[in-house]
Amino acid sequence: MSEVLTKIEIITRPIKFEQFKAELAKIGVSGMTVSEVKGTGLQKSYVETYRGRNREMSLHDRMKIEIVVCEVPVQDVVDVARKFLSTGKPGDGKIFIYELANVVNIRTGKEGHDALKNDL
Amino acid sequence: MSEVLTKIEIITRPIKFEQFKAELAKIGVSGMTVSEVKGTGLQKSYVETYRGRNREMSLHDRMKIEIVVCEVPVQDVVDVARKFLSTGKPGDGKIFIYELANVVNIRTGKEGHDALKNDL
Amino acid sequence: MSEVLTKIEIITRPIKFEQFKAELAKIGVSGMTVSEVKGTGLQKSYVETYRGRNREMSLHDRMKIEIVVCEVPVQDVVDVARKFLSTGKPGDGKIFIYELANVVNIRTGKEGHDALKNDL
Amino acid sequence: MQMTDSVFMFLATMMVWLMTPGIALFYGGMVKSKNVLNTAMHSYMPLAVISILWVLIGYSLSFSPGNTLLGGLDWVGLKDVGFAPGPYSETIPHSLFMLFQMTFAVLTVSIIAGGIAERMKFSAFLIFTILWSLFVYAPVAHWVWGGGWLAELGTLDFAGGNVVHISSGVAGLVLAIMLGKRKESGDSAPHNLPLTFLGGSLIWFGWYGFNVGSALTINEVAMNVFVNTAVAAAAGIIGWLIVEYMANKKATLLGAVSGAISGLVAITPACGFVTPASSIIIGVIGGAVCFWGVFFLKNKLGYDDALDAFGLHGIGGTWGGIATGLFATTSVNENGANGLFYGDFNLLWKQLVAIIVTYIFVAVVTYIVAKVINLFVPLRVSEEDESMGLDLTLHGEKAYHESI
Amino acid sequence: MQMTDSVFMFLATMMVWLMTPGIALFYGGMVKSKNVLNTAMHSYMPLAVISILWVLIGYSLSFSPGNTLLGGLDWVGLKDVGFAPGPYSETIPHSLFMLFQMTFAVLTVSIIAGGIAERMKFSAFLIFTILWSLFVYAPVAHWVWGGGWLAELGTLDFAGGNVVHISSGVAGLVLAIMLGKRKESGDSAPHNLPLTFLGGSLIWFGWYGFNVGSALTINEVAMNVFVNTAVAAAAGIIGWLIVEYMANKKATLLGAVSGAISGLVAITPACGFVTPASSIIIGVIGGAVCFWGVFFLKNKLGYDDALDAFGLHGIGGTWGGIATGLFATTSVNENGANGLFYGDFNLLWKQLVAIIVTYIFVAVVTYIVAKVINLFVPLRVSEEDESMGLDLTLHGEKAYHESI
Amino acid sequence: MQMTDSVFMFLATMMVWLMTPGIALFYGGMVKSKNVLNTAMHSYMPLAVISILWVLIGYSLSFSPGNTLLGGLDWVGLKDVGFAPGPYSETIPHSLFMLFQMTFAVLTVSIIAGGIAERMKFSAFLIFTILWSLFVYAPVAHWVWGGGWLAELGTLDFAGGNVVHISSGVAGLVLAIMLGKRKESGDSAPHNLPLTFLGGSLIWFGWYGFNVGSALTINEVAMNVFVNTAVAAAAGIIGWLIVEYMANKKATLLGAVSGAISGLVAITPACGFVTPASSIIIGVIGGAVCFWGVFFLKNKLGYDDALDAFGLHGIGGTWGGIATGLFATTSVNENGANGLFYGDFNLLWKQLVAIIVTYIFVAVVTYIVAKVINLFVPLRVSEEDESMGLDLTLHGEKAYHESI
Ligand SMILES: Nc1ncnc2c1ncn2[C@@H]1O[C@H](COP(=O)(O)OP(=O)(O)O)[C@@H](O)[C@H]1O
Ligand SMILES: Nc1ncnc2c1ncn2[C@@H]1O[C@H](COP(=O)(O)OP(=O)(O)O)[C@@H](O)[C@H]1O
Ligand SMILES: Nc1ncnc2c1ncn2[C@@H]1O[C@H](COP(=O)(O)OP(=O)(O)O)[C@@H](O)[C@H]1O
Repeated sequence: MSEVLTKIEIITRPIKFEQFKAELAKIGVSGMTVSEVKGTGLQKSYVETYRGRNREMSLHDRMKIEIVVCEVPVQDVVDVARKFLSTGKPGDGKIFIYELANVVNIRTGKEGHDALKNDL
Repeated sequence: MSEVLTKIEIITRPIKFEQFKAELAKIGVSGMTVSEVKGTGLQKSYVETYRGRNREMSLHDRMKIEIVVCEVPVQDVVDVARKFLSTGKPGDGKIFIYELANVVNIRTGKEGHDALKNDL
Repeated sequence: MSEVLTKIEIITRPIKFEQFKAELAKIGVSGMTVSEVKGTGLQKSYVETYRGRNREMSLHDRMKIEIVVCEVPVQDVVDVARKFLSTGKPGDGKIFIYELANVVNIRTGKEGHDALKNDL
Repeated sequence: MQMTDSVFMFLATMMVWLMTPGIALFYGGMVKSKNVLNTAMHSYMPLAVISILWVLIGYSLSFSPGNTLLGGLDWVGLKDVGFAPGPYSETIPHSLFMLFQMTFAVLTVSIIAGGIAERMKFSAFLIFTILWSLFVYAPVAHWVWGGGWLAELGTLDFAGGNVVHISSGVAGLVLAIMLGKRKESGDSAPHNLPLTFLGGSLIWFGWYGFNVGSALTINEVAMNVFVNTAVAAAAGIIGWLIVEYMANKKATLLGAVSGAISGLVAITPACGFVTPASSIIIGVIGGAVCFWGVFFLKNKLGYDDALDAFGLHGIGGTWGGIATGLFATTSVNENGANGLFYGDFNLLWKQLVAIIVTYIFVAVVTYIVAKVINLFVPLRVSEEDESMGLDLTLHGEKAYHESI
Repeated sequence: MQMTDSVFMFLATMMVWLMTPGIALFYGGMVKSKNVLNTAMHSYMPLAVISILWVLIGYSLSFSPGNTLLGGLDWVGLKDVGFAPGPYSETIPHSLFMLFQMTFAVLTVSIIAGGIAERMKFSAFLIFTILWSLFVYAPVAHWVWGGGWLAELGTLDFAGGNVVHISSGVAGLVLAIMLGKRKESGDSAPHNLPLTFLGGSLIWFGWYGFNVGSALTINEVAMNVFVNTAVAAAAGIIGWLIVEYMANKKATLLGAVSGAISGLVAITPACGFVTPASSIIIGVIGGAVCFWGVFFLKNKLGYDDALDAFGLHGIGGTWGGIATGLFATTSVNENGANGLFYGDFNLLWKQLVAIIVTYIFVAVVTYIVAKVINLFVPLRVSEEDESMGLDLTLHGEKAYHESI
Repeated sequence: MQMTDSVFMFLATMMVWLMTPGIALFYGGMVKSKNVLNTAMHSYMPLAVISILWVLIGYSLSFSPGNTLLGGLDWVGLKDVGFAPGPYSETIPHSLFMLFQMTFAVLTVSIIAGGIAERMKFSAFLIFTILWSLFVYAPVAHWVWGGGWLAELGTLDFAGGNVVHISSGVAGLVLAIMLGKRKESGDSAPHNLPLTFLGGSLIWFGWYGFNVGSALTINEVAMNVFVNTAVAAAAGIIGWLIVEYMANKKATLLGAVSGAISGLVAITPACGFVTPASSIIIGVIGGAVCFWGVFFLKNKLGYDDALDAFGLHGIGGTWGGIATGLFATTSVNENGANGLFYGDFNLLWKQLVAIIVTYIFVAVVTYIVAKVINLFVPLRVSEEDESMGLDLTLHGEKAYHESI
């Protein structure tokens, strides 16, 4: 099986997810997993103040979007993401790319490439 | 050291975790990490309505369970998960499998295979 | 390109993050992603009680810190983390280490090693 | 007519009014976060539908002279219910008395929602509340307060132990049994206890209006009621927490709030007829038996009274009715009677009759009403809706939204 | 002087007071979690600044005899506003009347915050509230209640449909248009509906003080107001939910709470002049038209009245003013007048004049005030602040903290 | 006896009652989410234990004639405390006065909880509240209100600056020092500010009952108190925010709420003796000095008064006591006295004596009581419990549950 499974992990600021999802659907991405995270990086830190006490905080709200692909070219996903997410300001985020060993579809039991196919 | 370290990442709907954990304990899995995520996939989207305005939402509540194993066979974990989690309906989720380069136990400093052993 | 990209994933109890971040900054780590997770492992479970009904719960609050490095030696990060996080009690947590295939900086479009450089 | 009493009853009415949103918050905090809006809605909608029903017909059926079983239709649509005092108090406007009673009618229905939480169809519950209010609440209220047979018999129910608490508690229990268990009943924990705490505090606050206001004037009896209510609630907390601590080695906040409500339920029928010292005893035992009901009885019998409508209101109300038969004394209120501990067995006997008849009547009619509704609208939601959560599936809303 | 009335008005004042924190919570729950504190602050600050302003000069401008357009300076700094009854009621202390009215002045400003949520600069809004209270609220209050030209004309506005609701609604709308849309307006959902529910419940609770208290004594009119307020709110819920269900096949909790407020807004000007039956109709229609305003009109015209200050208060208040012209009857209140349905077209005409003049006056002055402020402080926050959230950027706080 | 006053005092009592759950919510929102229930419990339990204690013996020790240092045992178990007016007011039932004072006794203890949050053992605090109420609250209340030596001396404390605020603030400080710092004290931020906002609003609401009700009748003094309370709270917000803005360039919501409470604490002893204009000044300074206490003094001295029981109540109460000595005027209340600014130095002197003696007495007895308890139950929880959170470890509950 020559297929390659790849996880694309996008860390960016909170966005209009439904629109982003629609863009990705166009290139064939159907499933993805999203979570709320905090991130620190280039974006400047901010100050919180409670009853006079100041705290400098460098954790910003971020969104992590995980997409596992097999057939869809990784570069396409990266391109769509960059187009949609890039604002040119610090905080736009990073895309991390990993290789997977395998995928299993819990419902069907299918593995690898087939596990990602959306058959009901 | 011929050991292989593997991360098994299960994405599924919110479940009775304590029961699932008990099942996994039987095959020797003791540690795991759980988080709340949202996911989009096959399960149909739903409509939210606020003061008359409708929004179609495709993100469902999901649970991500991460298990790193060394001695315990990956297939066993997959089997237990499928048995417990499969309902046959869209939304059952996926299992993603990765290879790790290393594990370090923060308390003991042990690495690799030994880091996962539960010695107090 | 001989560079190696590595993700270091630290799972530990909730900590004073800003101080930890400062420690890491000293060895050159600038970006990281943090999330709240729950974990089960060696730490003993606790009992919740609602209107007389008891439930044994084994999920503890944990923090997941993800750091992708290229130039910074992995071992340095592990050392700093162990020094800061180790208390000697169950629950200190684990460090998982993965290899990445690539990194893309959304703003600049740069890849790999360069994507992690903090140029504005 | 006395203006002072009108101001007092306006205040008391407002305080009882606040109990209904209080119940919605109290219950809302105890369910899963995917069901909080639905649960709140169940307790909130009576403010809309039962209020309108009350002015249209409910008040007349409950309070207008009729026969000993049910009121008549003389006051339908508030006919003759105006500023002039009515038969229930010479010192306040009739319309004010009607509004005070409206808040009771609304509240009673909203308590039931505790038994059916997280699995009943919203439309079915809505229809149920209307029919139940007509076929159960109106007659029972008439029996006790409208000059019906229980009043004639001489049972004592100062602020509504039978009418409000036993009736709603039993109705909640019957529905809970008919609906069956929630799929995740074993696994559920309150999603937001501060909300429950807040709701419980508003309920307690309002209860002072409920009990003291039931005197309809601020006289000696009313002041005694005030003291009794305060100490019984306090004692209820202590009673619950002691037993809880003995059972689980923990004193919980949910237990404290539940104990306060238990003590308040228990003192409700008795508050106008007993001494403060008796009130402390009634409260402590109230807290203890409600814990027993919620913890032991529910487990034993296996029904899923989700938020303990029966456990608190049914059991507490039953104990309160019995306690009135034990502790009542004419030294406190000459319109009352002497209970067993003051040498007279008669009252206890009447109290038991009132309780048993209320149980049977409420259970039977609640069952019939629910069965009839079930012919048209299924009472229970689908499995899928239940696991997705009722907020989203029945109301198209989510209680909480995070940034994503 | 009558002590009973003083107690009554003390109670009513406190009830209205509670509406302002209620608004803060009601609004706070509806915005994104990154803006909840800022939103609450907008509604809370009037308790500080407008209260002080009121005793210094606002009360005098609104209520002291002056001319038909504005009050005078006789009562500046509470001069002559003491324990002795003032001209507005012989039975309560003048200072108590002043405080009762203070809660109205504060509340009105805090309602405006709904239109501007999630994008206005805090400092700009603070300045705005002060100027608006002087240049808009004071004259309009004077016209209607202070013996001004609308009172002379014979328009009816029992508890403040024009003064409170239309004026705040229109001001919110004008500011909303001037500020422009929120960047994420299409995408926003209430971050915490239980908070909104709680706020809405406190608002409703307080509204009884608002309407009934406006009688200034607990007489026949007051009691009729009490009944009307209760049924109109209930009917408002039903009206909203019916239309919502027809449009979306869902009955929402936010809809129910919004419907109650719609019904309450609608009955506010009418409550002292109409029958309970009319109140039900006014409430049902109130709920329905406000849903229409919030859903259809807002979409159609494209302004971003974020939390529907205009949608509920402006539209509901307009309908209430018209409804007063239709349903008022002297059989209920001899100081009132007969509306169209009672054979007299005059009143409706006057009501329309009052509404239209209020709209124009409020819109124009609000616009000018905001434009002037904009010369010194930009009304709108920067894009970056908006996307980071106003809590953090303007106040240096976050509403919620988790363990990390 | 006058029924109007009874209704008024019933209302005032209920308003003060609500302050205690208000404190629980106010404090609960400010701690970490793992400690919210424990914190709320600390402020809630006095409603149970102190209420019972009060009717058993507390009221007698505080208010029955005794000597100048402590009341006697004449009214133990409410003996002779019935419907007939007591010595403190001829126009209301003695039992009503007792209940009004009960809410003060409960509230005072619940304020202390702010100093000890997030690290004290629940059982130890429970025992502490009982002993403290007997050994500290009862005597201090007796000195000031029960005809004790401070009353005889002629100090003025209208609604409880010394009795309630200084005593609870100092007790909180002493315990905070004895317990030591929280492990995460430097790192903590309010987990839920909307909860704190809500609690703060209920507290403010109730404070009107607290201050105005302390007149025991709705007369000229009461009305002046009403105005003063309203403007001082408003001014407190402004005072705090100005200083906060100068220090940090931000005006926070927590600051606004804290400022309101500061203003209210500051006006509490003075409200019945000063003019509205003085009240504004007292409020502004109150907000400013409390910010200074919370921000500067606490940092400087390094104690961990977790939620600023001393910072708000101790410092605000101290300023209020002094301010009474400065601004009091007999033109407002002939039973009062003239302060320094009205030409008489005497009062200020007496106020200082009262404050200093209260500080010393409260500090010493609090210390002894806590030390004695520590012999049997350790005051502080274990390190592990502290880091796991007290909700789970002491009460077996978690405030919030998500789906997993
Ligand atoms: N080296 C890293 N490892 C893990 N996460 C990172 C790393 N660098 C950045 N991130 C994540 O990406 C987010 C955006 O990065 P940031 O540097 O602020 O933006 P940009 O690089 O676009 O200017 C951060 O908040 C953090 O969550
Ligand atoms: N390609 C993917 N990449 C990342 N996550 C995915 C992917 N496909 C599915 N998921 C996750 O798995 C969850 C379940 O997938 P879904 O397609 O709904 O179920 P099923 O495949 O069992 O019908 C999704 O909600 C999403 O969180
Ligand atoms: N095998 C594993 N797979 C995934 N996560 C793990 C694993 N073992 C431990 N963890 C995570 O690390 C946390 C700390 O582990 P624990 O065993 O309690 O501590 P320690 O090993 O330091 O005694 C756990 O709560 C869990 O989140």
